[in-house]
Amino acid sequence: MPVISYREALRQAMAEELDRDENVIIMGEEVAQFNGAYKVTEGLLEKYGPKRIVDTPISEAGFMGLGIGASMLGIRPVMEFMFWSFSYVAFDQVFNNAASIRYMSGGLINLPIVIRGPANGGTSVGATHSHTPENFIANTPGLKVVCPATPYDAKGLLKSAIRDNDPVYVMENTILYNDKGEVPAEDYLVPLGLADVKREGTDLSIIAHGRAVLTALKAAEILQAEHDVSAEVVDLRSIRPLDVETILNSVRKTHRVLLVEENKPFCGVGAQISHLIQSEAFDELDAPIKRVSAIDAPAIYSMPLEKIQLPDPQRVVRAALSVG
Amino acid sequence: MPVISYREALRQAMAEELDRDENVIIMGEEVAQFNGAYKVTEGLLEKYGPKRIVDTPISEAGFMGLGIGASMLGIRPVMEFMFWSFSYVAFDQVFNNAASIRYMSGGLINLPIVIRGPANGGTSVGATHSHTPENFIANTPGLKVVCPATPYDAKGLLKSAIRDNDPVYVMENTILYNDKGEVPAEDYLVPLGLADVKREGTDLSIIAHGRAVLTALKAAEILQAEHDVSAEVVDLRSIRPLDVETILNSVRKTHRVLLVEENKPFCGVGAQISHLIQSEAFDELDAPIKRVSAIDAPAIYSMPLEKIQLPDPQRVVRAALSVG
Amino acid sequence: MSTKTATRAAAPKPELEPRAMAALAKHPANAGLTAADKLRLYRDMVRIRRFEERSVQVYQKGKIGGFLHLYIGQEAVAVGAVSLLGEHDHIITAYRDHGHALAVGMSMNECMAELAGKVTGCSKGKGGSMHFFAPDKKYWGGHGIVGGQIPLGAGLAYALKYKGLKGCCIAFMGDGAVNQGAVHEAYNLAALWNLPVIFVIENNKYSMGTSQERSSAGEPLAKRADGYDMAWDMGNGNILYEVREKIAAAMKRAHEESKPTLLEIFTYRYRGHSMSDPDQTYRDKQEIADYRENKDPITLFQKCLQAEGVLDDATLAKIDEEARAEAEASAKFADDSPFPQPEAILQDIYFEEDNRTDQSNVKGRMFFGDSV
Amino acid sequence: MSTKTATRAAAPKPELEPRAMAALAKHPANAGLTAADKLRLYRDMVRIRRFEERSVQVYQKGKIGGFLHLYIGQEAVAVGAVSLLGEHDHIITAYRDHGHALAVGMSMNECMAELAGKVTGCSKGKGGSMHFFAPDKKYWGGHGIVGGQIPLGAGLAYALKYKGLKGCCIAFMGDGAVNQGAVHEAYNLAALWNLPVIFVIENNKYSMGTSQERSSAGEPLAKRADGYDMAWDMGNGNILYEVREKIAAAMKRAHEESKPTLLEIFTYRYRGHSMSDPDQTYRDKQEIADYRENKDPITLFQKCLQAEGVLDDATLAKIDEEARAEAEASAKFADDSPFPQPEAILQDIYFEEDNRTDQSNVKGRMFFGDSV
Ligand SMILES: Cc1ncc(C[n+]2csc(CCOP(=O)(O)OP(=O)(O)O)c2C)c(N)n1
Ligand SMILES: Cc1ncc(C[n+]2csc(CCOP(=O)(O)OP(=O)(O)O)c2C)c(N)n1
Ligand SMILES: [Mg+2]
Ligand SMILES: [Mg+2]
Repeated sequence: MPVISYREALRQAMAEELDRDENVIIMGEEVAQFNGAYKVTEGLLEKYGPKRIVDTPISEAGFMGLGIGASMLGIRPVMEFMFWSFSYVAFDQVFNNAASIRYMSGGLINLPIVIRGPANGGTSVGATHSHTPENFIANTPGLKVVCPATPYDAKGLLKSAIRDNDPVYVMENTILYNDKGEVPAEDYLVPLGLADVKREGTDLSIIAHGRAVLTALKAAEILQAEHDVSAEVVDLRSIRPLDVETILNSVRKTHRVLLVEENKPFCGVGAQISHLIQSEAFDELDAPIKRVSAIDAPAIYSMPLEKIQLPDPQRVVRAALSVG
Repeated sequence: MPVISYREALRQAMAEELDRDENVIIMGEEVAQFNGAYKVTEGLLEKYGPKRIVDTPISEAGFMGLGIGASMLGIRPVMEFMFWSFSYVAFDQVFNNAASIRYMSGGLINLPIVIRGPANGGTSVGATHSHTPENFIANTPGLKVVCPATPYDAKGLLKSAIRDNDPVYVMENTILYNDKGEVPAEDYLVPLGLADVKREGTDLSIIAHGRAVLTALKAAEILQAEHDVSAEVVDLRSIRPLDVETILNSVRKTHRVLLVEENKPFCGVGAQISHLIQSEAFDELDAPIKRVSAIDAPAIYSMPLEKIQLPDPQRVVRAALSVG
Repeated sequence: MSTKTATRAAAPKPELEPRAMAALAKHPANAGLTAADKLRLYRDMVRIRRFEERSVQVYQKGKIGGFLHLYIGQEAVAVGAVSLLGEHDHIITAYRDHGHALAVGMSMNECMAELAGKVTGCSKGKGGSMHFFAPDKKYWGGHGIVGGQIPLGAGLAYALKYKGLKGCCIAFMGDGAVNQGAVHEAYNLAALWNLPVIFVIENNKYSMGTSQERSSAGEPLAKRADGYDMAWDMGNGNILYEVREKIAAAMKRAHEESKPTLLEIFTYRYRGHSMSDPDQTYRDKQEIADYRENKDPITLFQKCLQAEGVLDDATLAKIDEEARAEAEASAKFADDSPFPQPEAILQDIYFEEDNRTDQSNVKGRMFFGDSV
Repeated sequence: MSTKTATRAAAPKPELEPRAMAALAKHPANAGLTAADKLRLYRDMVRIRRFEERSVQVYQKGKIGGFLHLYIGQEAVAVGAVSLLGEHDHIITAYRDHGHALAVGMSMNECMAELAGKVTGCSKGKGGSMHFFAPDKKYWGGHGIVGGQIPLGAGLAYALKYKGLKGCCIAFMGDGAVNQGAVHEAYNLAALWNLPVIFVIENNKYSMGTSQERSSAGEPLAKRADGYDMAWDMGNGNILYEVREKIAAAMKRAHEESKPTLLEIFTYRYRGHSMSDPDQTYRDKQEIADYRENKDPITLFQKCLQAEGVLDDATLAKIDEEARAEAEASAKFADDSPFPQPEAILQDIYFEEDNRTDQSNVKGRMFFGDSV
């Protein structure tokens, strides 16, 4: 199987869907002529031209609303927020329009729009540039949200998102763009709402999403090698819909749970998973569920401090060992 | 003690703080000449004049940013969002500016701003007008958030919020504005971060905030009268800071927990409280923690349906009885 | 750098003098109207008026939830604009949306039922007064967040242009909406990308209790288009022929040049902002009376059609009666209709859930917490 | 309705002809400058240039995280504007903020240390390149979200006016920021409420890789002020005297009439948008060379001062040497400084936590999850 980067996997997903459906367009700041702030859309302008690969002014509310409006008439816009943090100026358009219009119209309208872009945790860009609002998105009925951790998942999920007929957030991660992995050459999809057991284990379930999955995998190796603990790593991949069965199956097997995410703790995704497990598999739990999240402060700029602020394998190992 | 409405309690809080500190100002849409969309600020313009009670254009991002900027120079603005739902157009100003500037300046700046307004659950105003983002606010280090359920708490918390030197959200509730209760005539404060056991009980802890507290209290009466269940009702009052001790003390007493909120379930406040209890009082729990929230859909318009969508005493009773 | 200049009205003149109906009738936008057309236009305005009046009673009986924003006084704007829509032309508006709904041909029944939260409502009782939709009639709502629909309108125009259709989108907003940032972002995008969109400010002088002077620096509001080299114009919204004249010119620009226009149409609402507005603090009773008595769009058009000899007393009475009867019937229809079933709460959220099959590419749990 | 008209420049003319320095020197805004003043202005520009150049090397050694947006080429704008600030005048800017920081008198040490994420940085290493602050010097940052600082700037002006102080706030933004809705909302608020604020667009022709033509309909960008009846003007940002002339006029309007101004100052950045911009796709090398060789603000001012007889070769060399030495020392200072302690992560979030006493009115838990 070809080995390509996460970035390239996303680009392939877009190119294949641009080929497949002429209503697919790519829109965002610097996605065309500049080839993308993180070069995810590199070469697409040259291949598909300015009608389909569209640079916008710095007007997130305006162009996101425009994309939502266009999607009501059957255009399938793949919108890029350069960073998730910039989605906050367009919050109203996403929450009050993309998430609500189908419902408020009694199902008359659907909005086949994809909203993608990277989280920037770990890139030393400070508090205004490091938000990871997947919990806000998943809180909101009407929206879907996936967080791929590997090139394979990135491509398969983005393609599913583009073919999906509802608004889907595809939340990528800057630090992963250069990561390499095997990606089939032939067409494939990763369904929304299907978790993936990225490592089998018997003593503890580490449940994570996005880049935290890779942190969890590294921690699992250390746990095995240095502490003889067999950790299973469940990659949620999709936050909403959520693969509750795979989560519960893992818990039924290991009876111990550690949740890892790069989000802030209060009402983060881990809080919801924690509640879900204890409410649906209470008797399966041999110890309290623990969580590892970003340290509860705005993202700090200073490089070594930011490394401490975000979950790292050692912190995950310590937390894993503390699970009763 | 005088019996006054929740609305009047809020108005008194503002008037007293306007009297106490000339840097306090009230700003928002229709707060002055129109006397407030829900008449919370009625009469303040007449008493304090247009310099201190300020009507704004429909520019939430602009005027919220303006308030934040003014607070850096020592003004203490009490900003009104007519509804929480309208805060979404100003989301960036609150999250990237109000929440982050102190941190990003290494503590050089502080922002003594209050942001208040009502949630509208239960008033048949549809999906765009019924958001309750207290979980988003509480997720965000740098912000504080309180949700008063009674006239006493409304006044005491709003006064504390105005005197606090950080950004504080005071999240009121439209349906409560006419509720009456005892409120001392003399100056008093309700500290941020102090929960209140609104009803003592021994069999089950019902933990709630905002209007859901009243729903919980009604449910507790039914539970006692019809099912001989003694429910304790803990009113969080403040979401961040959070009174963890009072929560855990109640759990240690009853060993059973039901969480009630009007928010959507996924990553709602209840999810966080649930995780907190199971992680800090795992062995105290005799049964899985249950939650009651809004049914997981955009707010429906239709009046009888919206009543079903939001937690009501009967649903709370059913859920309470289902706690193992 | 470019040296393009904006098409614009000669002189900004916010308080417009009424123009002679007779002359306007001969304007190309109106000259082709048959007597039947004119009666239909008249009837459409009367239908809106009667529907709104009837809804007040339903509201007062406590059968309508939340807000009720009436379109009374503004009828000529929606009816005039909508009457020009062709095959590929679309509209979108704010929460004061009943007039536009009826003008595009939605039935009073589905509208009144929606107000009453009934399953027979246009949005199955899920949207309410502020959120009417009829995509089949190219009516895209009905939006509650002030200004939030304006980027959507630009997007509808974008889609039309992308598909190579000769159509446009008319995006309506109130005078208070012009101070929302998203509106400006949409102005810039529309002008930059030459989108076939017509932004219409229905300037009824107030946003809730705030007069234009207290909310907006600079006037007319439409001249903000100059900053984007976008064409703009103003019109008297009490005169149906004039609304058509102005909209027709903007549509021509959209259809033939694929360019946007910002139109400010002066109008007035007689009632409070919504039914819950006591309407005491911010305007003169005299002002309202002046509009009602001297500038009412229905009365002005009625007189005009009488002068043209198109409308006789019997027809006038008949139109009015029919509209009243239709409104009355709609109130009964709404009353008789059932509320949605509780299960409806969890439907119409996701297309893929509503149409989920074994082949669907969506797995996992989509809803959390209690079901119904 | 009101008939006020905006103060505005005679003719919008985006590509400004260079004006004669000699004439500008005699303008009241500049006539009072002593030789020492002029040398200080010159030195301030050189200091910024040398600081930025030195920071590039620190960045290339991997010692600066995230982004580094250089101010090279734009020095006359910050230095010219800041040199006019009086006791109650404040400034705020975007993420390209090093120039303004040095101009208000922040030390190179605290700035370089901040870039390196050190505890000795102006924000203790918590803000980084985009988030410099010095409230004691009336410098309110350093803001990362495009356009987000503009309402804050209006708020600072609001506070000054509220307190009855004769001051103003200069709020800087880039040419790309003008398409953010919040900026327009701030324009309207400032004009509506007569706030003493000066909005300065530092138009360096590009927002990242997007030229003004591709992002903004209508030009000049400053004429958007007309829509709000707000005064506006344009100026050549390569000529320090002209920057001072334009800012002085706007400050006068702010101080004496409490009115806002929108100023568009034309400037240029020689380097990419940030250090990570390959700068290949969107502009000509020739264009950059032309600015560097013919329009450089430091060279132009140097020549002017030489012609004025204020600057001799020895002084010129000395200023440059001192700036280089200062920059060099700041790099060493940054290098030698420690990173913050891990505990710092949970400090400086809430004033009340940082200053919590037994008397504090805040109880309960403020932070969740792991501590450090
Ligand atoms: C973003 C936002 N802020 C505030 C409101 C509350 N609100 C609803 S209508 C309205 C006044 C709008 O006035 P205008 O745009 O002139 O429209 P009109 O009611 O006159 O038709 C306000 C403030 C809202 N719906 N959305
Ligand atoms: C709301 C928002 N969107 C996007 C960005 C990413 N971004 C940072 S700088 C920039 C370009 C800004 O250009 P301009 O305003 O001209 O300032 P300059 O860099 O030229 O000084 C962009 C798109 C951001 N920081 N904030
Ligand atoms: Mg209006
Ligand atoms: Mg620029």
